[in-house]
Amino acid sequence: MTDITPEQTQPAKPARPRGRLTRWWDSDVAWSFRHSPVAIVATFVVAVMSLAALLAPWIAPYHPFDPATLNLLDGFTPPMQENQFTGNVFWLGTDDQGRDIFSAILYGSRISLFVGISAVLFAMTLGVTLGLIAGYVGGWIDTLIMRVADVQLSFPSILIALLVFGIARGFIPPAYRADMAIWVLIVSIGLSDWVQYARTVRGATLVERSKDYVQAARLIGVPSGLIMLRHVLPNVLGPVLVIATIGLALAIITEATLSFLGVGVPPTQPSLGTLIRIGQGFLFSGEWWIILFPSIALLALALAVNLLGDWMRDALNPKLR
Amino acid sequence: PAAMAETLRWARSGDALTMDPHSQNEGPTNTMHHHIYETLVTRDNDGVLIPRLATEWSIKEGDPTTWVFELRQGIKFHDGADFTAEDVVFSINRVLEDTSDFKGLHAAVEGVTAVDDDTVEIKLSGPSPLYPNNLTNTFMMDKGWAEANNVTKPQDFANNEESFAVRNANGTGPYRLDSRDPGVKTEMSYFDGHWDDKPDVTKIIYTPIKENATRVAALLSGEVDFVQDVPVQDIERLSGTDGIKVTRGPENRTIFFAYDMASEKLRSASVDDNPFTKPEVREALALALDREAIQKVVMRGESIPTGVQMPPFVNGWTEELDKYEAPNTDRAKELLAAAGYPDGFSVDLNCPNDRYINDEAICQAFVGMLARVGVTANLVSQSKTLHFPLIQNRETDFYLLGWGVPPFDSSYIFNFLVHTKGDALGGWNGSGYSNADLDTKIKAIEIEVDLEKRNAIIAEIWDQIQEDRIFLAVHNQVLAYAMKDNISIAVDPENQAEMYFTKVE
Amino acid sequence: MTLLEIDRLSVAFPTRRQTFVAVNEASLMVEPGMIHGLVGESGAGKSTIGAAVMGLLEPPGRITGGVIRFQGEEISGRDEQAMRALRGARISMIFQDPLTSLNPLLTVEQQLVETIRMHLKLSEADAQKRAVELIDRVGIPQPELRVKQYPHQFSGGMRQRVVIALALCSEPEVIIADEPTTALDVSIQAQILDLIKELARERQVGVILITHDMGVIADTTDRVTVMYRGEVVESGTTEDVLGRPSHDYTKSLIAAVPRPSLKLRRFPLISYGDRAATAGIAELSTMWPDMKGDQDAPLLEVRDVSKLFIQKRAWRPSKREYLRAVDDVSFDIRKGEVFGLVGESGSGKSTVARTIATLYHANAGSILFDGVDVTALKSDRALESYRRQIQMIFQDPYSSLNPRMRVLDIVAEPMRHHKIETDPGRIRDQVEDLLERVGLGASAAIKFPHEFSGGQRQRISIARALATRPRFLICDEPTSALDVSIQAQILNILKDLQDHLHLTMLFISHDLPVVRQMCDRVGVMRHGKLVELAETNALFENPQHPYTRELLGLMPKLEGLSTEGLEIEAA
Amino acid sequence: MLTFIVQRLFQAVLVMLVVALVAFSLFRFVGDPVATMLGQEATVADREALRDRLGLNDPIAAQFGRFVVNAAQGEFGISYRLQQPVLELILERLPATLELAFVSGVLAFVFGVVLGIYTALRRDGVLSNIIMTTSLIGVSLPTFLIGVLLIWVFAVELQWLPSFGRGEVVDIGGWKTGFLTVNGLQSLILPAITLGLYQMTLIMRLVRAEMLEVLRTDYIKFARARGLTDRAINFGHALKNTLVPVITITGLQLGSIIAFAIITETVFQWPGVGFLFINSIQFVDVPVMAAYLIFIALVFVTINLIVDILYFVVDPRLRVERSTGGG
Ligand SMILES: Nc1ncnc2c1ncn2[C@@H]1O[C@H](COP(=O)(O)OP(=O)(O)OP(=O)(O)O)[C@@H](O)[C@H]1O
Ligand SMILES: Nc1ncnc2c1ncn2[C@@H]1O[C@H](COP(=O)(O)OP(=O)(O)OP(=O)(O)O)[C@@H](O)[C@H]1O
Ligand SMILES: [Mg+2]
Ligand SMILES: [Mg+2]
Repeated sequence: MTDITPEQTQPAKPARPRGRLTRWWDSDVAWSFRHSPVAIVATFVVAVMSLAALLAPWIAPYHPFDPATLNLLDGFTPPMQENQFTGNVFWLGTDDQGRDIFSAILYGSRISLFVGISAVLFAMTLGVTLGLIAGYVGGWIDTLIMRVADVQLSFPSILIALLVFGIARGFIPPAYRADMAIWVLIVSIGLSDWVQYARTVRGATLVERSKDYVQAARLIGVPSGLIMLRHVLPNVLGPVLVIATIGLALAIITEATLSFLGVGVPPTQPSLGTLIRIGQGFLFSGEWWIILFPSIALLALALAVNLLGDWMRDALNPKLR
Repeated sequence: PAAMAETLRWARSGDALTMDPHSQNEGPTNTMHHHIYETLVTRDNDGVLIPRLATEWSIKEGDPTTWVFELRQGIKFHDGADFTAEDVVFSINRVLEDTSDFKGLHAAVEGVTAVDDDTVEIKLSGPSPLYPNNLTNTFMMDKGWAEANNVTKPQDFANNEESFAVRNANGTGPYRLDSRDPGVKTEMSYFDGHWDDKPDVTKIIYTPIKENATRVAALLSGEVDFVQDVPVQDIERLSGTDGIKVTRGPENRTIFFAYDMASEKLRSASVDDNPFTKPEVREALALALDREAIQKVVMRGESIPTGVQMPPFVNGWTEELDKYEAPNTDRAKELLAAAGYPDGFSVDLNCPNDRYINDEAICQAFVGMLARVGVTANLVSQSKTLHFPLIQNRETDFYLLGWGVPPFDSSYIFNFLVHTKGDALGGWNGSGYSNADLDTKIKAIEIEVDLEKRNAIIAEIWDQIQEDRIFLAVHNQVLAYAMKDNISIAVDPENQAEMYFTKVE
Repeated sequence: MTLLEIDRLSVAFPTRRQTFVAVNEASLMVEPGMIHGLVGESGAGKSTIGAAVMGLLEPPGRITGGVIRFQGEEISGRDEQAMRALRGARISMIFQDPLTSLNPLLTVEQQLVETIRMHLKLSEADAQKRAVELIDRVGIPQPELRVKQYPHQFSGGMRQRVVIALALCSEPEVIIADEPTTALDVSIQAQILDLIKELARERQVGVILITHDMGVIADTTDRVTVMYRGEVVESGTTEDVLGRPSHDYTKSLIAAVPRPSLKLRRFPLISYGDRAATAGIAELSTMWPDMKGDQDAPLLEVRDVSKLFIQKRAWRPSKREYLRAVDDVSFDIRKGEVFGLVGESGSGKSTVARTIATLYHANAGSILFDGVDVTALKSDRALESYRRQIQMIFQDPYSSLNPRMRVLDIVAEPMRHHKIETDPGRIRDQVEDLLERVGLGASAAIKFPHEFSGGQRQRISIARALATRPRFLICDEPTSALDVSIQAQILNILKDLQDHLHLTMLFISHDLPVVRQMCDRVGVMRHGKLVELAETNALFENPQHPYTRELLGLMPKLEGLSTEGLEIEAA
Repeated sequence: MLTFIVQRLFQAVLVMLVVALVAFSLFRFVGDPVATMLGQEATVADREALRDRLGLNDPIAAQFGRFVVNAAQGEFGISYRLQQPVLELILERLPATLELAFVSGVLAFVFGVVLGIYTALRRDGVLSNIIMTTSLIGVSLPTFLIGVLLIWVFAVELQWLPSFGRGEVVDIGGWKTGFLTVNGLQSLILPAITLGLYQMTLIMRLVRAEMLEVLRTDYIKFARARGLTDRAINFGHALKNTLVPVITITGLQLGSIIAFAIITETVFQWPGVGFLFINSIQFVDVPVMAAYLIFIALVFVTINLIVDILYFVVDPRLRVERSTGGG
């Protein structure tokens, strides 16, 4: 508009929207992504890990989830060393059941990533939605939601899992139990986590909704639902992203705990978290590799996700671009 | 040297649940009580009955249903009261109360009488040659003290106030209770009125440490002197550390698998009959199990593979029974095919994960071995609180269980695991196995006084058991104690570490 | 020597798509005790200069050329540490946007006391006394009670005065006042200006006074600098520039100044630069709801409405103190009429507006729109149809714009929601058209609110208001931050809409000349009461209520300006 | 305000009732207490008898009803596992947990806020990036692992700090405190760190995220224009505007530290309520579980009430009656 030098006036009248893809490529978020090495690296890490998990059956040298293929005598083989009984060699060694750690990590990440991410998403959606409604609508709805939250808070995920599991067992035929486990985990972890999202969002919403831009939107006649979604939500998303990204690792670990308590996947299919849990037993006994490599995998994932979260928060905030 | 006072800091995974000697028949609780209270008879580390408060015992001439106990004289309780036959009578009766957790061991008792100050007669419903075996954890309380503090019955959960005996104790044992902070710390010191010679250890500080890693760390950092329940994987490291030594010994507990041999149809199987009813299948399972592999890897050598569901100390054990066939996958496959399962079947395997040494790992290992013969076992491993009811209520097809034999006699095993499930006997018979002939024999040995004959019957029963493959025994557990190397504590098969026998140099 | 010297200063905002030069080689000087007026088109870069002097340019903005000297020493290059020593203590700035400049979580007192103690070493108690004095000094009633309140409890004008107080309390040597009086009624404006003059005269403070109000320029400043699109086009003594403007922009700017004395049919449009008067409102009016019909029937009736705000909290209701922000006010607005609302700052104008807009629930009285009592409607759903027909331009533009939405979406939102337009392409066209009309240019569509100047933000909210095509428009100080030229352009649009489509308006303003031009009838408010209500001309010719007289009396006369080429309306 | 609090207290009762109800309906999924209460010699008959005596055979509604009636009279029954009155059990262990929670909470909050502000101000600084990353290691690994590693380094290798328990405690009117003895304080260090790490990182990242936004607002700009010191601006002006989400989360976290510091307390053999709770779950100690969950409900209701009140304290805009607030 008020530029003075000709070459700058040129982009002033922005080009008409082209193809969806090019438009996305041109969007500010995409742009700031292209210009953030951290974000790119982080995405790369996440992508690699997810792919590895997805393609585990094809890229993993062994099938750690198939008991028939395991030889107990392979157990506790150190990385890159010959097993004392069988003479087999494994890159990252084996665990107490003779599973190849590397393959186990790949297969385990499938469970962990799926459960972890779905649980966090579930908790986040549920929490954010309820939080927005409670904060924006207020009144008895607010009270109701918040008291439900209080009830929820009083139960640790262990008990919630037992409850969900027990109930699920009630109406799910034995044939489907195996697949049920995963969903039980997701629901239980999600249920025990949604409150912190809900309360945070509610708090922030209480502040936002009294601001003039929300009033303006109401005047324009934007329906409450959309006001929450398009006006309030973007302005309260910051803390949510923080909690969610930090929560992922926790969710993955919780999965392991619940599985141990018998409400999750069987020990014959160890997730990343379960591998770490198993490894904890061998901290002092010299089998460091059982816990080290899975922990590294989990750390890498957690780091990448958090860095992505940080970047995204900044990218979504026009003032910080 | 025994002369100077020696304090011993002792850690194990659990704390005694209560100081009341009759309300919880449970490992750590009994261990603690053995220091404060005493029993009429006890065992040495080879499981042989030896005198304690009773100097001798025998079956009354002419009346095979009555046992006579001669009591040691000049025994005093910690509060100075004398120990007399009255106290024994009182204690046995207290044990018989329905809030007692030991009444099962004394089910046969009909009456207790004090003949004189140091003779007691126990009348039983029938001849019971091995009754004294059941007394090794039956502690003697002071009648006067109990009445004074109205703790004449063990704690009743139904009513709401705490009984005095839960936190206070008055026994004849070598140590008296100084202070107790449940779950945190219990202090005991030598009771110098004790009849036996003075132990090296004169003060005990007992701290439960639940977490294996922490417990081991506490020993390594020198915060405790003696650690029980040492995780097998840490034994090597500990014995490698200088200043620390580890002693091992066989435990009186056998780990075994069992399966539903009665139901028409299994709950979780892929086939719609019950494979376990077929002898071939049971044999196949036996051939699938590679005990040595489990011992080498899962147990890190810390177990004694066995083919029979009882530890060597138990009366009835023989080399012969202990043998087990070498694993043979191909043969197993053939047998399964013969039984009509050419491509195997699948079934849930229930397993505890917080009860026995590496219980879950053992199950996992077995799952692998089964898979190789074509049986798909879906492992369901969970806490003992969820696992045990499955067995007691016969809701499992296939499960792992560990069984200890406190009386050191086969009959104990038969009564609980072999006898047809009724409300008195067969309480842990989760396989539904029922054999009228065995049941009569089991009843018979209860009352058979002639030990020769009795042992003969026991042998017969065992042969039948082995033939029917009621149990798929895996191994006998091995216990390990770790301690500063200036102390030596022998491993007790019942895992009842005894500080009063501890040597300190 | 010169107190503050800005020498060929250039400021640029390098953004992703373009590097935007906000200030281009602008120079000006301030001598001690001198008031230097800075006028110019909205978005010309006036605030930016201020920010540059303070070293507080909004990132990514940065100085690309020139130097700023304070008492001879260069300060443009200095680091935070060094700048902090200057800020407040020696140079201080009155920010343009009063609402967002105050910390919402701290009471006015806390913010004042903190600043005072920062600079003048005073005890807590003395500082508090000083704070109350200052609040009183800037003409806020009941200062003891007011200082204890939070910014959101203040009216627009009051906040602005708080900002002024905050800037003055540190006794600086240079004051940069960025539109200090836009939200103030003439009497208080006069009071503030006197305060500034006094400071200049007695404490030899140098002042840069950024304003759009030629009246203010005329009777306050010694020198004037005129800016246009980042460049200084003219600079000189006030009489010279106003009396004998040399540069065309200045000429047309002065020509565009609304005259209080005479009512014109349309506002004279500026004849300078590419922004040639965007003619008729033909296509803007398409699809506008038809609002013809008998003109005398009232569209909106306000029946003795009162609005109370709690002023002193207490456990027991009886102990609480309330403020009658609106004290049973009644008036009605006929279809197609422009109803003006003037009055003292803090007299309740905005509150009336918000109450009509149902953003506040009236504590008493009722509001009828087209015969329907809207105060009875409670839920948002019930209000839906009412809100479809009305629209409001908020007094404070910035906070009424969602900081995370692009201007395109902000302006397009109503279209999408009222299904006025569905096809994205067409929506975009219309948005850009609107933006052109309010003089922002199409390229504004892809920017975010924080990238704009005060006046530009105000125009965004105007564009949004127009986009809904309301039957009834509430304008709360719609042009307070606009220079006369753009103001004229905007007001003409509104006037045309009114003429052709009989758009009804509630027009709140402090700018009496503008009110006189715009409104058919005018109400005068004071202390929450409506003290006078009359036909515009009648009111201006012979005001009845003493307060009205006082107001009109203080209205700047602007004799200095030439009147050639203005079409006077046949009264 | 007063009415607000009274309402809340009333709601609290409801919450606790619901919690109790849910609790009783889920206990059967936890396991069979009788299985662990009786020795292995117990016969089927014995178990049935005990079950009857404990009323475990009654319908859940009945058990719930009985519990509520007794609880109303302050009777929470006696622990199946430890045979002591439940209330006593919980109260005995509460000080340990509260002291631990207090210390780790304070650590987490102070460090979280300070580091959060720092990393926000030095957004791209090397140090702040290091802080941001390392703090993540802390939250990405299981608490158990962190605890054990700490024990390993500080208790076993360096032998600076005790590896378990809370050391010597001083009994002040029934409240056993570890604050007054040297090794009581030493014993606090490791568990407090283990427990506080997660909360600290969370708070730190929250503060940072909010600060980044607040620092760009006009009022901060104006505050700087008035020449206020960085401290005044960052802590006085900016921080206050970041507080609403921070206190929300801090509240919740504090609650869960008090309630469910299960792993930490287990690893360090810390005799607190969390440890008690996990043991009673493993033993299906119904009376303890029931009473404990109620107690937790109370804790959370109270904390959230305080948090909601803090909202008003922190942000005056929330004090306006909802009618003007809109919505
Ligand atoms: N953060 C920013 N990013 C990009 N451009 C900006 C930013 N801030 C201001 N500008 C541009 O700089 C120009 C000058 O802005 P400035 O606020 O100085 O105008 P102004 O003279 O104060 O106008 P007004 O009288 O309306 O306040 C405007 O065109 C605006 O679009
Ligand atoms: N949310 C609120 N809480 C408490 N008091 C308020 C609130 N909003 C406005 N007031 C008070 O109500 C009175 C009227 O405010 P209002 O904004 O209507 O004044 P105004 O006429 O618009 O003034 P200005 O011309 O300065 O904008 C003022 O005294 C103000 O302090
Ligand atoms: Mg400006
Ligand atoms: Mg106003």
